[in-house]
Formats: sequence, C-alpha cells, structure tokens
Amino acid sequence: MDAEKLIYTIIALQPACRVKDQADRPAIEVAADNLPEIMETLRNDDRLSFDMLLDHTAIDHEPVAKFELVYNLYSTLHGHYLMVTCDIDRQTALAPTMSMIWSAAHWQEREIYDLFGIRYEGHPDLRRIFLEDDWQGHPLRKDYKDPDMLEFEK
Amino acid sequence: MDFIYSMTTCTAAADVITLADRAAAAVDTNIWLSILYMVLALVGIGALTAVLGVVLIYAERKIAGHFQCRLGPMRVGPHGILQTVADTLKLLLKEDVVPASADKAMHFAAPLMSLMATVLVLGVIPYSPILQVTDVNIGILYVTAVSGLGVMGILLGGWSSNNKWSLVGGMRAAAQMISYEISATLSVLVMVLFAGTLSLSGIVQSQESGWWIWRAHGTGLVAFVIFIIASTAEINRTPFDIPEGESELTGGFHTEYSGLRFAFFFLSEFINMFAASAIAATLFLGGWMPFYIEGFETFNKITSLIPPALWFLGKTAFLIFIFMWFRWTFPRLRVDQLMRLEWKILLPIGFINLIAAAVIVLTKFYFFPV
Amino acid sequence: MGLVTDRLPGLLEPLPGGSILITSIDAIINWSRANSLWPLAFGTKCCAIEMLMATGAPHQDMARFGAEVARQTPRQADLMVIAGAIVKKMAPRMRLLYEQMAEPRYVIATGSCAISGGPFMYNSYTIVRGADEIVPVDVYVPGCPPRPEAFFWGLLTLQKMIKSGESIRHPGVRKKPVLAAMPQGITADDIKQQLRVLLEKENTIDIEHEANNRSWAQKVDQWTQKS
Amino acid sequence: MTAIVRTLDDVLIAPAHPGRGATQEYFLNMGPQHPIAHGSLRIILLLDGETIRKVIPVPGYVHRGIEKMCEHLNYRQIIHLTDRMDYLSALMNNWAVARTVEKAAGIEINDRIETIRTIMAELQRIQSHALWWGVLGMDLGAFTAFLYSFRDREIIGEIFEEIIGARLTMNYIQPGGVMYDITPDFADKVKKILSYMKRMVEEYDTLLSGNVILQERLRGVGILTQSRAISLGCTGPVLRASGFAYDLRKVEPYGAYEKAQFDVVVGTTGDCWDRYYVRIEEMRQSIRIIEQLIDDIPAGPTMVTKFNTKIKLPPGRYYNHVETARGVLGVFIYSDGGEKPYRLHFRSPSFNNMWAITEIAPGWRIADMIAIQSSLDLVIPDIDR
Repeated sequence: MDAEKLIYTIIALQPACRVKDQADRPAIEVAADNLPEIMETLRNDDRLSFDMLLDHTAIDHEPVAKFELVYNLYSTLHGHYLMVTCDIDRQTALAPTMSMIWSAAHWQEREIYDLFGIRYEGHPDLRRIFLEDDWQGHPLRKDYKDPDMLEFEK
Repeated sequence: MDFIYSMTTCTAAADVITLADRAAAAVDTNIWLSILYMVLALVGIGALTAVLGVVLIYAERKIAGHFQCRLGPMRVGPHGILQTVADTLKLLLKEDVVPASADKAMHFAAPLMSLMATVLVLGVIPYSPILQVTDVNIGILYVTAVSGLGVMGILLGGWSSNNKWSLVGGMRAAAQMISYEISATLSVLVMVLFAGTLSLSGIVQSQESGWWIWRAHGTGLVAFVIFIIASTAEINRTPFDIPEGESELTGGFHTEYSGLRFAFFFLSEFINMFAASAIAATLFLGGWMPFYIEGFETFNKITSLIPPALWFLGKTAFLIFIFMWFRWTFPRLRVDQLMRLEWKILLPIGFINLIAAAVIVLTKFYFFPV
Repeated sequence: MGLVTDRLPGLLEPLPGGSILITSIDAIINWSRANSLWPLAFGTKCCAIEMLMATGAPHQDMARFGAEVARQTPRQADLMVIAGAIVKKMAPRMRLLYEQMAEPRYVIATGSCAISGGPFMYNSYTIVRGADEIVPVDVYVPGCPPRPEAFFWGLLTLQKMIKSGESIRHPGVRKKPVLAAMPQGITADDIKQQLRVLLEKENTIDIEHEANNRSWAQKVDQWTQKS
Repeated sequence: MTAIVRTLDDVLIAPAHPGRGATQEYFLNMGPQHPIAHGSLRIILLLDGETIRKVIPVPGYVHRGIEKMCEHLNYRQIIHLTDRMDYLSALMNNWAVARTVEKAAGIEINDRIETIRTIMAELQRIQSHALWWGVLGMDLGAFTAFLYSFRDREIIGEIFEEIIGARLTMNYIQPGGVMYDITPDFADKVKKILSYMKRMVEEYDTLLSGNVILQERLRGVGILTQSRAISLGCTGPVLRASGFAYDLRKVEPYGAYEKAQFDVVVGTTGDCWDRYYVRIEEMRQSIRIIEQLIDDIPAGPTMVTKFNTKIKLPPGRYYNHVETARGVLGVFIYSDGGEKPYRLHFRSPSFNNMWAITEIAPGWRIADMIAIQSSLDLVIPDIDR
C-alpha cells in the first residue's frame, strides 16, 4: 500500500486523525483522548495491522508547553510504516499507555517516563528505568538543570 | 585377541616394602630409625602436596595456553616456571577476608577439610614398590571414604559464607559429588572383584600379567571410562564444574574466600585431580608396572630399565592431561542434565558392568588365563 | 596473611641484621605480588572488550605476565581494571566492589572515560568525571579505547611500582606511579593538580590560590625547562 | 485510571506461600558485576530453588545520556557518540545516523561510498558475530571458544586498523561519505581474510556447534514465539530465529545490498539453538555478500560533501534505520532547522531484545538463564545509551 492510500484508509476508519506534515514518512496526528482507540484500530484492522511498535519517543516543545509523543509503527504483514504523533499538555504530562496493545511499549514508556516525566495512565509497572529511583527531575526536558552537568556550548 | 591381552604381561613381580613396613621393622632394633621413616613419610607427603600444586597449576596454565593458540606464562622465570611460585606467595600474603555475617568457625574449617581429604589419599597410593607410605589392606575402601569427605568441605564452605551464590554452589556440589561417588565406587568394585584384594599394592601386583583395562574382558575398559567420567565430576572440573560455574555462580562455593583459604580450595582441586588420576592409573593402568609385550624380549628389557616410579608418574600425567583436555574443550552441563547422566546412564551401565564382572569371576569363564 | 605482615617487622627489627632481612623479604613479597596480578572481571563499556578480552586473546596474551586469571569474585582479585565510563548509578557499586577486594589491591583506570569522563565529560548528566573520584587509582592508561599494548604498558608500570614501593613496615603505603616520560619527583598527582589549576586559570585568575601553590608550580617549571 | 509510579523496592517483595511444606522463594541479584552481565546489566531473579519464577532486568548502569548530549552537538559530531553505544557494530551505528541525516538533508551518495560502507559493515558483522560466538562459549564453560573467536577477530581488525586507524570506535562513516579512502591492496587483503574466515566458521561448527553438551544446553531452551517476538519489538537475529524474515538489508535495501545475492537466515522454533545457528549462518552470508562486492568497487570520490560544512536539516521529523549485528537501529531526529538536532532518539536493538528474557526465562534454571542471555547477544551500553 503506498503512502497516500494508507493515509486515506486510516482517515476513513478514524476521521479524528489528521495528516501530519513535516515528517519523512506517512504520518498522522491524533488527540490524546482518541489515542487508545485509534491505536487499537491501527493494530487490529486487517488492512493496516501494525503489529510492531518499532519505536516510541517524545519531544519536549518547551516554548509552546507541549510534549509530543511519537510512535513509529511497522506492519509485518503488509510491510508499511506509519508515524503517529500526539500532543499532550506539558503541565500535567499524562498520557494513555499503549502497553496493552504492544508489549514493547511497556519498556519504551518506562524510558520516556524516566527521561521526560510523562506518566502513563494504566501502565502496569511505571518505574524509572535508567536512573535511580531517588533521582530529581527528568533530564531530557529542555528546562532540566543539573548542578553536576558541565555545559559546553560553542 | 590373545596378543592384545598379553601385551602388558609382566615377567617378574617386585616385592612391595612400604615406609610403614620399614618403620615397623625398625621399631625393635632402632627406634630412631623408625621415627626417621615416619618423619620422612610426613615430609614427603607435605612436599609432594606443595610440589604438585605448583607443578600442576603451571602445567594447567601452559597447556591451556597452547590449546588456545597462545603461550601462557612467559615472563616470571624462564618460560614462566616461577609463575605459580609467585601466585602461591601472593595468595599466602593476601588479606584474609571473613564476611561479617559468616559462620567463622565453619568458614575457617571448610578449606582445611577440603585439603585434608585430598592429602590423606596421597598416603596410600603406591608410587613404586618401595615408595608408598602405608599399604592399608582396605586401601581402596579407605580412598573412597576419605575422598568422600571432600564434599563436606565444599558444602561447609558454601553454607558458612552466608552468600546466596556460595549456598547454591555448595548445594550443587553436594548433590553432584555424592551422586558420582556411586558410579566411581561401582567401577572400583569391578577391579576389586578381579584382583581379589582391597589393598592398592595388591591390585597393582595383580596386574603383573597385564593391565586390567585390557584384561577384564571389556568390563575393565567400561569401568575405566565410567571412573574417568565420575572422577571428573568428583573433582569439579569442566564439563562438570557446576559448583564453581565461573560464568554462572561467579565462584560458587568459594565466592567469599580470599587469600590463603582460597589457595587451599584451589590447591585441593589440583591435588584431587592428581589423586583421581593416580587411583585410575593404579586400578586400570597397572600402577608402577612397566609396559611389556610378550615375545618382544628386547623391548621388555628396555621398558624394565625405566624405574617403576617413572612409569607411575607417566601414566598419572597422561590421565591428568586428559582431564585438562576435557576442561579446555567441553562446555558445561546443566544441573539436571548432570543428574540425568549419572542416575539414568552411568549408574545402570555401572551395575550391568559389575554384574558381568561378577559372573565372569564366579564362573571362571575366562577367554584367557587371568 | 596478616600474621606475616603485622607481626614480622616487629619481631625482626631488633635482631642483628633484621632490617636487611626485612628488605630482602620485602623484595620477595613485592616480586610475588607484582608478578601475580589477577584482574577482576569488571568492565562497563567498550574498553572492556579491549582491556579484559583482547588482552587475554592469542594476539596479545596477558597470560605472559601471569595476569590472565580473571576472577569473577572481588575477594580473590588483586587488580581492578576500570574499563569504561562510570556513571552515578554505578559509582556506589564500584566502590563496594573495591572494598570487597582483599588487600593488597591495585587499580588501573583505562580509557578516557575512566580517567576524566572522556567524550562524555560535557553535557552528560550521569557521568562521574574520573574513576579516581570513587576509588584510588594507581595507574592511568589513556586512549579511547587504549590499544592492548598500552594496557600492557600500564600493567608493567604497575609491576615496577609494586616492586619498588611497598614495604611490610608500612603495609598499604605505596609510591604513586612515576611516569616514564617525566623526570623524577613529578607524579600523576602533580600533573592533575597542574591541569586543574590551568583550567581554573582560564576562568578566573586567583592570585591567592597561585601563591599557595608555588611549590608545585616551581616543580612544573623545572619539568618544562628540562623537557 | 491514574498513573501509579513505583520504585524498585515495591517490586522486590518475594511472594509468601503460607502453609506447610511450601518453599520459600528468594531474590538473587545478578550483576552489575557478574560474568553474565556482559558489561554492567543487573538482573534480579526470583527463584524457587534453582528454578526461575520472575526476571527483573535493571538497566542503567552505563546510562550516559547520549540523547541529551546529541542535542548539544551538530550532526557530524554526533557520529563519534554512536561508536560508544553498540561498540561491536560501531560502523553500522555510524551508518544509521549518516543515513538519516543524508536522507533528510538530501545528500546523494555515490556508488563507491555505498559499496565501501557495505563491505566494512559486513566485515564488522562477521567480527561482531564471531565475538558473540566466543562469549557464548565462555558463558557455557567452553573457554577455548572465546580465544579462538578473538584470534579471528584480530585478523579482521587488522583491516580496520589499516583503513580506519581504530580498533573499536571507528567514527568512519560520516554524513556525505566515509572518512578515509581504501588502500589499493584492500581487495586482496579482504579476499584473503574471507577465505580464512570461511575455514574458521567451519571450525566453529566443529569445536562447538556439533558438541552434544552444547546442543543439550541450547535446544528447546527459552522458546520465543514469532507473535511474541513481534509484539515485544525484537529485531535482528532474535526475531529471525523465531521464524520471521525481517532483515532491513532485504526488506528495504540500502547501501549496496541490492547488488548482492544473499539469503535471510531464519530459524524455526525460536529457541536458543536457533538464535545460535542463525548467527553462525549469518557469518557465512556476510562472507558471501562481501565476495560479490569486493571485485568491482566503483570509482569516485569518498566524500561528496566538503568535510567541514555544517549540515542543516529542514524542520521536521525524520526516522531511518539500518540493520546492525543485533537488529534494527533506528534514529529519530526532530529538527527545528538548526545545525543541531532539537531532539534525537535512538531506537536501539538491544533495548528491545533485552526484555524478551522477562518472557522466556521464567520456568528455566539459573544455568539456562546464562544460555538465554548469551543467545540474545546484548550489548549493555546499547541498552542504556
């Protein structure tokens, strides 16, 4: 399925999605409220069947007070890729978990929690993954300041 | 067939005079001479232990090196022959760490027990007709009993360290060594049946007309193979080194041991290997008996020129090399596979072998004169 | 064993020729310690491949120096090779490992990460800048990662240091490594101090601080003149 | 539904089994300094005797914050950090970033560069798999295997030392080309090494693969089914051993892989033996790929951009990946139009592969844990980044 057809299929199934530009592969943008439902469709629909979560990450848009969640999906059946983005509020930093849909999300979400402080609702085991449990702050946030960190800007 | 069986016949048996015999003979005439013999025996065993430790560890490292396309120790002394001397000295002078939560007394006793069990075996091994500390008339029973004590040392070491790795290692060791003791004993029994004696010198002398490994209608060969496998397990060497299991249990029962006490465990492993090889050589390969081929008189004369002690050492060294060969070739077995090998394969074969040997001895169903 | 090192000097010293005896005992002990450095199998990062694995491999063969007996448990190891970056989460564990090792224990820090944080020195929020902030380091082997030959240089330097250093009179006290390229009397500590001050100089020139450290500054001057 | 944040201490509570004759389950801490940690991974096992009930991996003992560092560096400077993630496939890591940046910046790469990159990457794949084979042997007690693998690793390493100058951290593949050109006798040397490696892979089979004990230790142990592997996000040999032929070199060919004929090796059951033999076979396939490419390396420059030019990516999200020795290494870049990435994320293969142990290890023994962990071929700095 080529990129355009893929996007059309998705939008036909879930009208709440919007096409995301500024991405180098087929990408859609969804609202946080619709995320679980849309992901369920992407995973289970026969024409889409995105059964592999390749990558999940987040971007800290500090100036506009938003976190952007990015999911990179792959369908082992059809061999197509999709990028899904979702903006959430930076203040509350709450997002729905995908660990019920893809097992891989379990740990990728823990990583995002550890480094960005985004808490995932319904995650079975939300713990810090790389840093110690008593670590202060979330280092990949743009406003993170560490007294021990030597800044080298040139 | 006759030729093969008669390949190792001896022409003349030497009289066995042990150091204990000499001491006993001298008690009435000269008490000091008697004491001298006793001291000689003690010093001899002590020196043997030390020398064996140094030589065997050096050999192991050199042989391992050459198996693995490298050189092994080279810098300490010519070709690194002083390497183990340096290691021993260093271990002796290293700090002795006893974990705070360890059972101090047992932690102290464990390595001593392990070493003692192995050193005691050295006393009854016939190195040559005139070089044996004492020839106990239940020699092989004594060896089995005493070497069985070794497992106590390892178990105690694992238990008293108060470390989970040590405990797992100790428990594995206990299960493994006790299981394999049975197979080893069964194959020893085959030889006892044929030789008709428990004395180790007696077993050697019974092989003057040929080594048991060839002679006992195949039962000897089967018993030899089982004995070698079982002793590999008893001395905790690869592929049966699961109590130490360097890559699994970090060090197994000796995880918490350092310095001198670790050196004791380390030493006892190597002395154990020597003892196991020596017993195997005594039982199956004719001990200090030279290698004779009937009919080749010139050859026989040449072989009998080599002193018996050298024959013994040569056979033992060959078996030790086989143990080292195993170690640097095979991967390690899993605990349950190890138990399966013993209880489902080796033990039944051992029993059948023993029964076959018993039938042969009872019915005197010999293919050739024993 | 404590018995020898604790009581022996006191027993031997009063004897005639006792100090000569102690010196020769020292020589033997140091010889054995220098030639039997069993490393702890502890690597964190890329350097572990080069320092602990490739050095033991046929092409380099650490066994030649008697150092191939890698121990998995710190109790039996003499040498801790810090191979790779140390991060804040690892630091307490590494300290624990060091404390678990039995005396005498030696530490070689290999690679830029273990010396100063290396490529992760800036902008990294977890890195510990130099393993010597956690454990006392005897020899530094620079490189990213150092070649195995460089590691052997470090090992031989440590051997030299052990052979010339410790005495049973003062167990645990040993001379810091004297780098081959430097004149006598300047140790790695001096170099570090010099670097630290140079860094500080770049930021702010603290005259009082300069004055307090004149003694080392003279030493460095001597060194620069000579070389 | 709310998000509940927990700590490690909340997890480390051994379940109590009241009643007579019940066994006490206990926690055993493997690592961070443990031979099976392969670096510094901590694995906490909940054990019943020697049987594993639960596995809790605790990574992060070499987490250096490379992603944060990348935000402070420009696109050329990032390359040297990728060497230090998965140091056994450093070239392929370089390539992942270079490929993402090239695609985003619209830099066209000529055939010569692509061929050199492919040959180098495949040489390193052989090297990486050889090292893995030796380490697996060492973990299972066959120490000699380890030294044999290092003997061959050094021989391949000589090529890298000659062309690149480094033994481990290559920093060779740059956006826009490769750092140094190959030497004139490169092809001859590589051919010599390939014919040597062919014999050595046979020797690996003789020494270890055919060994009864090894087969007993690996066959039927730690089965990872295909559907679970996909859901867990496993890639590389781990996924292929489970029977799914997902190899980026074949699925979406990059570099010069299109020009070469090779097979994607897949397993059938997904046990440790399949993971073992997939890698052994992959060494043979890599030799095959290089043999086809080595004879006609096209002419041309080895760097299409000027080395010192700063690269600026147009604003947007870029994701691209390559197949490293361990699986799919993805690079996600969010650019705001500047010289430095606003956000750069690595989808590391070991990170996703590691979590397979939580599914496949329970029910097996401590010794099987060693086999499973070895067969997954994890590089810890790649997990932690």
